[in-house]
Amino acid sequence: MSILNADFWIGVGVIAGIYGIFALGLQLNVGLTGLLNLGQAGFMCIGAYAMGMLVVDAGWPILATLPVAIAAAVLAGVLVGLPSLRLRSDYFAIATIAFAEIVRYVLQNAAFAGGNQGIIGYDAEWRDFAAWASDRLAAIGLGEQMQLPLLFSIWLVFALCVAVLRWLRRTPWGRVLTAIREDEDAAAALGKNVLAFKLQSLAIAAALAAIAGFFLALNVTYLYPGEFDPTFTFFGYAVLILGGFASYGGVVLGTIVLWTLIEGLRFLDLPLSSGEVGSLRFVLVGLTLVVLSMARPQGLLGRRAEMQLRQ
Amino acid sequence: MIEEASAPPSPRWHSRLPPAAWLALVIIAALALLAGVKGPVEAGQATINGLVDAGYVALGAVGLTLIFGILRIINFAHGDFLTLGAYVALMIAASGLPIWLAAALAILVTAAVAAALDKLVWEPMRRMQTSTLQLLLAAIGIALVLRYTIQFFAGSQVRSFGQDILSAVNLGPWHLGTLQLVALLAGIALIVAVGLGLRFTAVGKQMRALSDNMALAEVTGIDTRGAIRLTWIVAGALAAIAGILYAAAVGTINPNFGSLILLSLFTAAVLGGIGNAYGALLGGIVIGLAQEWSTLFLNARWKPAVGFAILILTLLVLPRGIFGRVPART
Amino acid sequence: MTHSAGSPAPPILVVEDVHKSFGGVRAVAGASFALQRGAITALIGPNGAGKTTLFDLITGFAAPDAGAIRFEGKPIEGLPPHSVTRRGLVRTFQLTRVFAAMTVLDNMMLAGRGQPGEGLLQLIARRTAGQRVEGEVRERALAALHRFDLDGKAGDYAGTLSGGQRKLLELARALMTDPTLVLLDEPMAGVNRVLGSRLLDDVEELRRTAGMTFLFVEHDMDIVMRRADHVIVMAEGAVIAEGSPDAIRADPRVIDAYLGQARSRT
Amino acid sequence: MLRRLMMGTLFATGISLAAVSTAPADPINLTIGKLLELTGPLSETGPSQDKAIKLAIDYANKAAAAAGVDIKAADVGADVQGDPQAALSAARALVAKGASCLIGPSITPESIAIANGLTIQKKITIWPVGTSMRLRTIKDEGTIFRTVPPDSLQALALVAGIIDKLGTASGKLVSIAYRNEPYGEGLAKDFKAAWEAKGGKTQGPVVFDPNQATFDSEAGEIVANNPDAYVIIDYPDTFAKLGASLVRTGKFDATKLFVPDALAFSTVPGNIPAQAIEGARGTRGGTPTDTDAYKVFDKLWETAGGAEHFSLDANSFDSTTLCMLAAVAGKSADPAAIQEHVRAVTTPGAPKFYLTTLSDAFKAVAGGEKIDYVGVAGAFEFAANGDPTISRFDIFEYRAGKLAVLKQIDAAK
Repeated sequence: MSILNADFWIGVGVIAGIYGIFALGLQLNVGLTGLLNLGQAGFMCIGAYAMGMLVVDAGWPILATLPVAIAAAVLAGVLVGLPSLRLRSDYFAIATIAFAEIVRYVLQNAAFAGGNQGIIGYDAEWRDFAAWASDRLAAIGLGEQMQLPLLFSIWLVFALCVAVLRWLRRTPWGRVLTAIREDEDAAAALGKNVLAFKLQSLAIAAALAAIAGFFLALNVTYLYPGEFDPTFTFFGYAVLILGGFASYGGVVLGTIVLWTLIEGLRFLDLPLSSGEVGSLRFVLVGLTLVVLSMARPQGLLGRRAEMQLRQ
Repeated sequence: MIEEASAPPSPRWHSRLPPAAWLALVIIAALALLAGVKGPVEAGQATINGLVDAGYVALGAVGLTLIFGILRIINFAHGDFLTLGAYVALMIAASGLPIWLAAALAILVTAAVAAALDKLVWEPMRRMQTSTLQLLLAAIGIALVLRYTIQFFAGSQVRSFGQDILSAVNLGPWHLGTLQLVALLAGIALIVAVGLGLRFTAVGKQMRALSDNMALAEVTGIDTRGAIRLTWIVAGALAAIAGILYAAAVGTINPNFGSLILLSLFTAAVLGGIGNAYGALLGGIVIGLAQEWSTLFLNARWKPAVGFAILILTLLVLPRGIFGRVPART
Repeated sequence: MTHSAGSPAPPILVVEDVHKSFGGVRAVAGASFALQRGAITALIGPNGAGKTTLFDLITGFAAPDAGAIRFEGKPIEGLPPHSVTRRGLVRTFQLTRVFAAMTVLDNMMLAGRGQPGEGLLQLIARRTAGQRVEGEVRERALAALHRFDLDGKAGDYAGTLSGGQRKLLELARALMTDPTLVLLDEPMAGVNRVLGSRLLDDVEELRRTAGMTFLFVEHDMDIVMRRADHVIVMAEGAVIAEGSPDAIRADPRVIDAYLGQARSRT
Repeated sequence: MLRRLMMGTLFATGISLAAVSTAPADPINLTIGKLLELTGPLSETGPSQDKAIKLAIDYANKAAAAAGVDIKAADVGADVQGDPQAALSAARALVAKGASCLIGPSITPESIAIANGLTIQKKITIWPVGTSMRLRTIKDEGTIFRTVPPDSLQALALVAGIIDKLGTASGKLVSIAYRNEPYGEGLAKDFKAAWEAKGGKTQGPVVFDPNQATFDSEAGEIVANNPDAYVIIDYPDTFAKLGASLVRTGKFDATKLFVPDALAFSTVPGNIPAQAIEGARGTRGGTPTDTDAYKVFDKLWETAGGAEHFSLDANSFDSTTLCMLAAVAGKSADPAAIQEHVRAVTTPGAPKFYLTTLSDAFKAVAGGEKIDYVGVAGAFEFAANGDPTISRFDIFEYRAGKLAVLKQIDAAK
């Protein structure tokens, strides 16, 4: 059964994990703060490029670049948020998408980051590590699957992020975010600096996007601007809404379900041309999204009661 | 509606001159300046190109802004309605019918699909009082279904209406494509018609009432279901017209084209002020002119980035877009 | 006219010639008054008189086009809402605004001031202090809920409360911010009489025991006359009269304003 | 039904012939993976790549059967979506379905993701159609073969082609424009350097976004200053739009236009306006003899119906054929065996075989001979890095909507 191929599903797990970390940031913004951030791909792009440039141009060790990549994305989050968070939510959404597109076009057209040719060759250290790890895994019979070290790393970080975010949610800090989501004016009237909390929320989401970008870069081994188009953000939203509003567990489930669906459909064997199967695959993905959004409006793990209360 | 007021207070001039007049003044001043710096021929040609851009974008943006303004749905499927209109027209025209008839039928079909989707998806979701986000997911899903159903039947290769896209109208040293001119004029005419319809017809007033307050409109006895259905039909028809004009005048399309220009449509709609038909036109003009004027100074590769930068800068000054109201309160 | 009361203590809040327009509509046009410390003042006026806008201007939800607002002697016009609240001036809303998908207890605890746990760095750096404060805030919140007879609802979503209970919760929540001046926007609207008068009893008691000052908007003249020490009347964005309830009752301008309102309504 | 019968007969004849002529070898059941752009930004290229690979498999299967060589190839396809992550996943799906070599993908980031993430380890050959030199910055351990000429060589060919027309480069102004993608950017950069090294002048480059609605400002800039030639690096779908805008400027002269291989078609697609391309010249990897092979390929293409010609479909066709020949040479569908024997079927100096003599080629290869197979798009004597060493390019001109080869040049000189 070719559909049971381990390499293939490890690869799907890698993608699901990357989108999962990416969507955690969206969940923090949308599900817990009420910020419709459509610029997440832009933050991811900044994080990934910061890593790539520091390794290739400045010769940094790859792990040392991660904090800087996160810091760069956080800084971008603050710079974008300061003016745009004063806008009404729908205008904010469009402003963030505009920001993300500007990031992409600048990287494509300015000379400093390789333009269309992008950045390559930053992953040597990672490959050494992966080879070393593969040797260890070989001892338990898992040496053939070269992407396993990446899969483990991504899901370890993913789990860690989920744990931290779940803890944060139960702190007074998380309580303020929830209150802002529910009614930001009432929160302001109770002495909460709404803008500051929104900025923090956006900055943390940007940090998560940067981490996702770091792993994305390791997975594709080549960074170029086209990788970071808004489609990435839209699929991030699909993960989020599918899994359930305001639920971090939902993000985990949502990303597994969505990517199992999208990638699993590659094994759809029908007596049709490649082009027709290619189209049908996304027709089915689309239908699933529509049907799920109607049949389970709160998402897989969302709470219906909470959703209704918010109306 | 405290939230409405938390936006920074509008500058004083805002209340004295209508924003459209200000915009016209700014554009004329900028054009004069450009003509002085770069010469009237180049500046004029860039301006014409910008208006052509605006024409394409504005008509698509009207439907988007109606749906968003009235129903609060960020309709990510709108671009694919443009594609649907264009492809249905292509398929009907391929069967030998004259192009105008094919176009008319395609507009009907697209409007019918929009109405059917309202019945099948949006109305049930409205009844369940689904959140904006869930509507967003449904819209993403519908976008995928439409785009790839079209691709399933028509294939992904490029298609063309085969209209004469070479003929040009020459106005002194300036020129623009004949079909581009047709698309531009048709776009402006339709937008004005929509604007007048919203203002003066009974249904138009109902739609505006819905946009202000859905619950209140319902209580006051407006047939909300009918008005909503009609909104979808109008949006679908406008999208089809936009798609057909675009496909005919640009010359070459593939099933992605609608989704690829969706962001430009959003930019124009938001820049003009969500929910305002004329805003979509003005937003389109601002983006179009800014992008084409930018080519006088920058490499054309920066055009898309210029459009988004203009959007952000405008929102910083006018947080509700050009026509966005800062509502009066009691 | 604002200082005609001639009380020896300086007023807690002074509003001076404040103006505000929205897109050409003059919502507040030259309003001036002062609030006496420890008093319960009613703000009345026909619909559209600018009362809620005035609340917004005082609490930072809108910035005045012109004029000055001083709280405890310091200017506060144009400050953001959270800064105003932190100085001890808190408000409620005409349409109650509870955090529907949060529990009643969380609604209360949110409002507690000075919580180290609300800062990302302090969450780690001042972990123990944060936990201690969290405990204290919880105690205070539960006590306040008990006082307002809401302790049975502490674990419920606030969105499940009745209209009257929401009003109580909003007041209780506002008090969690340790205010010295409380602005209540139509606290009685949608509340049954028994509950409403409970609420006002509480207000009076808080004034007596904690020395708090209250300004409230109310349409029910009976309640205004019985509960307020002082009444301010607004019409068309300006203060047209103020004084004791009895003086206001007899003021022809007030009657005029209300009759005009009544005429336009029919 | 009839066709199947005929195939069956052919096949049976092949088996009986094989039984007679050579010792019975294990039959080779080869699965060829198609990495196709079916959705996403490049989806217009998918159908023609798909068709090219299928035609190649069909044709080669028949040729092998006719030669009595016991190989049967089948195809599996997957969508790379214009996205490296998806491309990697697509490649894994194809390998899971048994693919031994992978034809495609279209863009270099996809190729690199697939190579690093999968095929290098599994010694599976991939045959991308991207031309970026970036591909050669990774250690592919001999698994990546390209039948498309890399940018650096083609830039030299373009220079030679223009000099051929203008007589000299010295002092001549060339207006450069490209679609904002790695392909155009790389080629334009190399061309500019080469042209200026010959004493020529350039203006631009005008860089255009393929998704915009109007190209009029760009067209105006391209024709500004009445240059001696234009070099426009583009794909057919965008050029259909840009071409119309160029004509509308009223200043455009198609006979001054030079295009690279992505705009080389035996027949110009119908949606490209004739005035935009008639009389234009271009370069593409050349064949050392007459282009009989191209005529056969073109005929196959027309007979099959379906997708129109798109850029580089001949290259995908050739890659598929080479993969099958290599499998026969290696006597196995094992990926590593194929990889080891690619050079055995493209050996410089060995007897040459063409599409028209593919059957003979199979026979020779099955007999253990080394051959030099020359494809539709040219000869592929692979350099050490797996790129074609061919420096021979066609200079062609569009006449009445058809491609006519004017001459051949050696770009390396």
